[in-house]
Amino acid sequence: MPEQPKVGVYLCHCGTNIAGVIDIKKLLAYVETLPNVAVARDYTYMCSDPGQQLIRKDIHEYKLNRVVVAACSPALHEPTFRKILQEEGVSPYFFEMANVREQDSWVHMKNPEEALEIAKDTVRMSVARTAKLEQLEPKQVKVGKRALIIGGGISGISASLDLANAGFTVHLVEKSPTIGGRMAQLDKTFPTMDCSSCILTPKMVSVSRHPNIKLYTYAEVKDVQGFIGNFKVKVLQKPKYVDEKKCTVCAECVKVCPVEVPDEFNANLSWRKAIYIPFPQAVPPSYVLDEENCLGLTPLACGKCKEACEPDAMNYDDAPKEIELDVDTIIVATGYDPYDPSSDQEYNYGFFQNVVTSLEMERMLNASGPTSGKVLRPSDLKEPQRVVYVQCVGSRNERTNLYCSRVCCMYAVKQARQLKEKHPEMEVRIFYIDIRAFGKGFEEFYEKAARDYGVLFTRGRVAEILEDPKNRNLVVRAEDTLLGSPLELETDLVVLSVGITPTVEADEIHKILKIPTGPDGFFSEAHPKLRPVDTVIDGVLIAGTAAGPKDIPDAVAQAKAAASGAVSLMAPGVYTVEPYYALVDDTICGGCGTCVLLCPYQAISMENKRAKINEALCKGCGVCASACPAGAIKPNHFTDEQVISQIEQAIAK
Amino acid sequence: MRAVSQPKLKLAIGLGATCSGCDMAIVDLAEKLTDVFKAVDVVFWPTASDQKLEELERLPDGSVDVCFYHGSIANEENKEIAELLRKKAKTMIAFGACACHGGIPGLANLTTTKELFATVYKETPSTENPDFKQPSIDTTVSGYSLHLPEKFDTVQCLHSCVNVDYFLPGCPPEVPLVEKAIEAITTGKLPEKGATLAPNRILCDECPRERQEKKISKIFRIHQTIPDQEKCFLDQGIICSGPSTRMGCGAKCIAANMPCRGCMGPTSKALDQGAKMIASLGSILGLEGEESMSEDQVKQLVDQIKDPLGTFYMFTLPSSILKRRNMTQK
Amino acid sequence: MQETKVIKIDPITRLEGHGKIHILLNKSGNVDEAYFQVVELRGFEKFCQGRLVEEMPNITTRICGVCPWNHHLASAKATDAVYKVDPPEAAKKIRELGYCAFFIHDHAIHFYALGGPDFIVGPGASPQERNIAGVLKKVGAEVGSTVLRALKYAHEIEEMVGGRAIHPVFAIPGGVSKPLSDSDCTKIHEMGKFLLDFSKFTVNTFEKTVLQTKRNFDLLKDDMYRLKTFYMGTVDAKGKMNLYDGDLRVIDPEGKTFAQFKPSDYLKHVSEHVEPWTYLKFPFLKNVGWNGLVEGRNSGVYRVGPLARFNVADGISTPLAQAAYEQMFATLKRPAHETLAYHWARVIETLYASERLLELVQDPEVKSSKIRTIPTATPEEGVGAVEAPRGTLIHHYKTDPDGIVQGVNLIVATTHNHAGICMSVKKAAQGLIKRGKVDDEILNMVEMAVRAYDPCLACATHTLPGQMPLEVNIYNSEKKLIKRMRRL
Amino acid sequence: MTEMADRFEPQILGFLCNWCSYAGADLAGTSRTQYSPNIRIIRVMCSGRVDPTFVLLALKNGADGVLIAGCHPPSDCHYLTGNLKARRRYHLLLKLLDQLGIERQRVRLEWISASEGEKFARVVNEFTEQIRALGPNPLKAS
Repeated sequence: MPEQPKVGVYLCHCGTNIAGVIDIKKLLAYVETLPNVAVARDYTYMCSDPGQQLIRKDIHEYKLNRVVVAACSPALHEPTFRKILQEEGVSPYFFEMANVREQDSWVHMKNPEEALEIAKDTVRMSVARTAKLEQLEPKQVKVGKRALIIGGGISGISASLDLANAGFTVHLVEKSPTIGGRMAQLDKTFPTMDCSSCILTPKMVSVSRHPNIKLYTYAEVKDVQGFIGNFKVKVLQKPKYVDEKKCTVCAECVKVCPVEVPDEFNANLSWRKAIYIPFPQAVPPSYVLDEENCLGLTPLACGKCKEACEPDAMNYDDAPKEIELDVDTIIVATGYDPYDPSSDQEYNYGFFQNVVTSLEMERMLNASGPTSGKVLRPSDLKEPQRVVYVQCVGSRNERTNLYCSRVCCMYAVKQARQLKEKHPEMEVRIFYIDIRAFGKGFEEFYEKAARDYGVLFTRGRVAEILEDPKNRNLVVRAEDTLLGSPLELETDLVVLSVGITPTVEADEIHKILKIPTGPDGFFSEAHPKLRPVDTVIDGVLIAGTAAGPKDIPDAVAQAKAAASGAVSLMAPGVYTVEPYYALVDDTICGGCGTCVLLCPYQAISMENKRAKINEALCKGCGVCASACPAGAIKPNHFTDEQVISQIEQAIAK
Repeated sequence: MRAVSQPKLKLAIGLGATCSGCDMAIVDLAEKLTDVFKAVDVVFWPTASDQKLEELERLPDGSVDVCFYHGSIANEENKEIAELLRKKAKTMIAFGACACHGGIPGLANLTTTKELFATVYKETPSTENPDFKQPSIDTTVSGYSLHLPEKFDTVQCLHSCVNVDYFLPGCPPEVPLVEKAIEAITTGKLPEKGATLAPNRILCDECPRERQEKKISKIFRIHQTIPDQEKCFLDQGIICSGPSTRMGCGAKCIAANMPCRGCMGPTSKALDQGAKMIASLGSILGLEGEESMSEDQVKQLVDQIKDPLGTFYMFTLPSSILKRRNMTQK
Repeated sequence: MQETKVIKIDPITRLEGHGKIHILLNKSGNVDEAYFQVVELRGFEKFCQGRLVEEMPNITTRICGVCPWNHHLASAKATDAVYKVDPPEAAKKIRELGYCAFFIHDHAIHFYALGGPDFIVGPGASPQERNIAGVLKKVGAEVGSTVLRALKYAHEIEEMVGGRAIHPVFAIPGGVSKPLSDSDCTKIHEMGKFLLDFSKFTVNTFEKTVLQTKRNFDLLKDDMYRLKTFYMGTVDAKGKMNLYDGDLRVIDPEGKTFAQFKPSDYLKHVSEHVEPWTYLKFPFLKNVGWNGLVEGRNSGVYRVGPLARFNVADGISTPLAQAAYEQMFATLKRPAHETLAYHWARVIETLYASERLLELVQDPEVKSSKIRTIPTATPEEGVGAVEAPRGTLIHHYKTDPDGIVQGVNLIVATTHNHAGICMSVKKAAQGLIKRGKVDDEILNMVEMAVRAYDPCLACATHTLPGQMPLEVNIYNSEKKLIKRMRRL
Repeated sequence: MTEMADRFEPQILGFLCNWCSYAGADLAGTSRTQYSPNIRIIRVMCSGRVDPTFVLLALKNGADGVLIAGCHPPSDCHYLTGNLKARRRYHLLLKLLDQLGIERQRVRLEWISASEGEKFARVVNEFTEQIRALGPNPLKAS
């Protein structure tokens, strides 16, 4: 039998935020009349120390066993007040927050009478609910020191190194044959202009050398089961047909390989062989034979590379490996894909040779790139005299993506500067909507580009690009929105500043790990402000561009945040799960099997004709409870009785 | 069995608006359980023997140990009798689906006496009633006034009319349940008041069919398919109320290869059997490929269920949350 | 005392269903008028609208828990017609097999528990005696156990075939849900043999207690229990009595065939009249017309049930029953108008049902697994009729193309007999109540006129039943109640 | 103000999922978007938690309208697919309401994300007017 509820109700003025609209005196007078209310008070700021003291004092003085605070949204201060109860020896789950700010005083500012009525109803509902609240015991699960990091780009690399250095075991899984990710493709990085690979390569090497890091390249996560402290991961590693240990990177195989295919690392501006190394600094430093393009993996078909290989590193019998890993936490750093502008007719990308993407330009600018650093226009391989940048391709546009990709402005400015450095006489013009230079040193960098380098900036969206069939020169039509006049100018080369989009693989991971994505397809954080690297799945964190567009420093910062997040989960050795899981009443359940497949986390199983819920897997959504035709399932803290108690009080009689 | 020395237990069997199937069930019981009946003394059972109402009225209040009341409360007379029996009986047991939940006749709560008269005394094709004569509460014939008890617009289950101590569900209640109940009564081993004298699990528990984890894409009506006798009806796309229905009936309909329609009513944890069926079917129907389903596809999907109310509330409309159809709607 | 009295018999006991009887006495204390009232109404016709038609066999059983089988089967036959399907022979035979067991059960209960006591124990015996207990005392306890055993067997067969004995579930559009296994049939066969013996015994008991007991036999033939009406019942292709299927035949009070038609044409022949003082309608022969509660050729009043079936049929297809049938009509002129002879025909039907059950269970076809025809046609409209223990039962449904019920019409046995019952009550009352003298025996003898029909008001009212308590109110000329006797 | 007095003010009960719609309602607050004061809010973890039983109870208790709000289908749901279950139940529930003689317009399902404070306000305003036009819940009397 639950003891008679003694409820303390606390009305927060929140300065004038609440009290400015709602007549607290009247509200207080009303609240005092509610059943089970032992004491009711009001205070300017309940969340402040003195405010909290009121509650602490009353808990003992009035032997309170339930507390209601009428203030802001529970999303903000529920944890704060729960802590108070816990410290004063009352179960924190006997707390209820009445949201009279976000959902009352702030939305009915011109209607104080109604606002007061709503406050009365809301508090009445909360008080009624507290009577039905139950003592809940948070669950503890053991957590070890093993992390899985998905994605070997700069985010994955940084997170791996931080965790490894802190003494945790890291399994780093990368889908391509080498780590390094998108950053490895970049020439220089804004605003510091330091060479991308110069800062990246050392980190890649230390990953490969680190005793605590187990690296799986050319590999993908296929399945994850279990929960924090007990994830079972299946990784599938594709065959490279080259023994990494034996390969000396002598390149003899490449000489003899008869197959040539576009080199994706160079944005398809150059060719590579079927056997190749993505780029010289690749880690692991080894060739890989891609089977789609190889003539046949057997001496009969070709076998030239095998003959050519001195150290006998070739192994045509190599096969896919399925690797099983047990890990305690997971960091998702699957990165991004550059936006593909082929579908935007106005730019004629793919039709007009001299319309290129910023990534193609980046590769051209790179000394070890396809043009060894020369900027050439694809149609005639001549150096362009006039270059036009088109901003926000695939960003800030309802037809493509609404969000801002955050890096395009700066990399465009950076590339423009590089062009001017190489060819001061070149005319470089950037068509922009507005230049977003918010980062450290960005504004200066942009200023300098315009002032000292003479990069031209024209405000306006490019409406269409036409081509002169004879000389393949391009005509850019746009509106100068500053002058408000249409403008049309001829140019030799157009660079599309393409945005950042989630990778194709991200969708797989979304399904495997059951972490939600936002409308834009990037992974959603548990709380946009307070938990930016956590996901709703305990023990799964996100880092880098997988969580949304960002530049390198932000990606690294977030990676480090994720790493420390993972540390704080693993270091204590145990993890406390919110007791918001659902329970099956064994005396009711008849094992109809309705609930099992409804659970998004496979937390429900059938054990001798009864449903059984794995508390660690359950996230407490309550879908099974509402669906249970027997009424046998009870989701903690949102039980039928609790919700019904609110329903019954909701309508003022 | 109880000691012979004890005084026989005084049992009354009362009834309201009933099909008398419950009476028949008790007759069967008498056939099967003569020794159980030795322990009780049926002081009052109009269906089976002659008794004067006065005899019942004359009995001191609370002098009847137990009353099995079957049938629902559909008119003023039912109400009087129920109230009288409640006075006389120490323990009042709602016996059968009608008394417990309203039963199939409770579907009359979809209509009103007015509508019902129009159909029965006018619209039915064999009725010859040009000037729409209809039964009236008081009629004067050759100088004498004949009275008809007024039919209520809303059929009630027993506990919405008098205080009920125990519920014995089923249409009609199956022998083993009644036997247990009488056993409990005679040995004074009744649970706490308000309890239902049947297991609180759902039918699936005693259903012998093999089950899978539930997902349905197409609904079949019973006449449209020949169900596999070994497999769960729902797994075959045939609506079965078993998952929302209390066990204890012995799953006889299932054994006859017919799905459950819920005559035992819901468990103690389910407030509204129909709502629960909607929640569960709504969840498992179209589960596969739900992500790629358009609003219209969802509508088509649920449109396969033609009569949710009649199917999911076949026996429990009067005890459901809304109890009846709202007639004020224009 | 020369006061005008109203005697209200309310309610009548040992009946299924709910009704009242009012007897109005004139100044001289003789019966002036008598009214038989059915006081409840459930309105299945209304609330079945909107239901899935294939659920009707399950829904309509709840019209009556005493005779759920006839509703279940009439309904199933109606849904067959709605879906335009012809169930496989096996299915029809399985349906009829279960139906026979039900008939034995229902008739036996009536004879031993409800109707029989009047003869066996005697109409004058005290109410406490006038019940099954009293009957068993008279005929002997060992008979009692035989009766209970017979009821138990019948019940078991019903359950084997129908899934449940009370409110069976097996009949669906196009057939039945479950086939019969060899072992089922063996068991049924064994029990069937016992039931046949039991039926023979019952017929003998009837002969001993009624026919060979002068007082009872005189009563049976007494004019106050006679009613000259039309009769309706089902006959097979050979004109023999059939309980599950066939044509409806109507004979006139002289015994000449007045009409014979398919149940689906019932609307051409039967209409229902409404009176404001009862919830129950009065069916009558459309082609004769409603001329009030009067006997004879010019009154559309007709009767159904065991006696009616015997009167309309050219005979019975099973030997023992046929013999008993011939013996009955050797004793009573055909058509027999003696209302109490309903009891006689009833016990003979028990014999027929047992014989027919044995025929069916030995028919290899009942073991066939081909028991379903899946409907393919668009559902529209259909009529299904069977002979219920108490007489002809008609279910008539209309649906939309989805098979959702749009209209329902039900005419059940006791409704067909409604006029007959009213008239029988009046006639008996007139014969029994003289100069205002009313006692329990007299009242019970009035009830006997009603009980002969074994009226099932549960059915009749489709309509909330409950049995008929009996209330006798005697009013003085100012209509003041001066005496009340009431049974519940 | 005075002629407002006799205007019918619908009482609406809203079941909002914790992650999208409740947060959306909070956002309406933080951005000070004003809307009709006719809704009372119950927070549930997921729109898939909303048992049709709750809706019937709300109507029985006199709510003139019931709003169920969750994350946008198909994939915004914090629990991946709870919103899809809610949607199927909702459409089935509407069929039941028809049979129970309750105007289906009294129960409304909406998808409101954490960033759609404006939409939440708009939905509450629309719904309030819709119910106002419909009149009071007929079950209120009983």
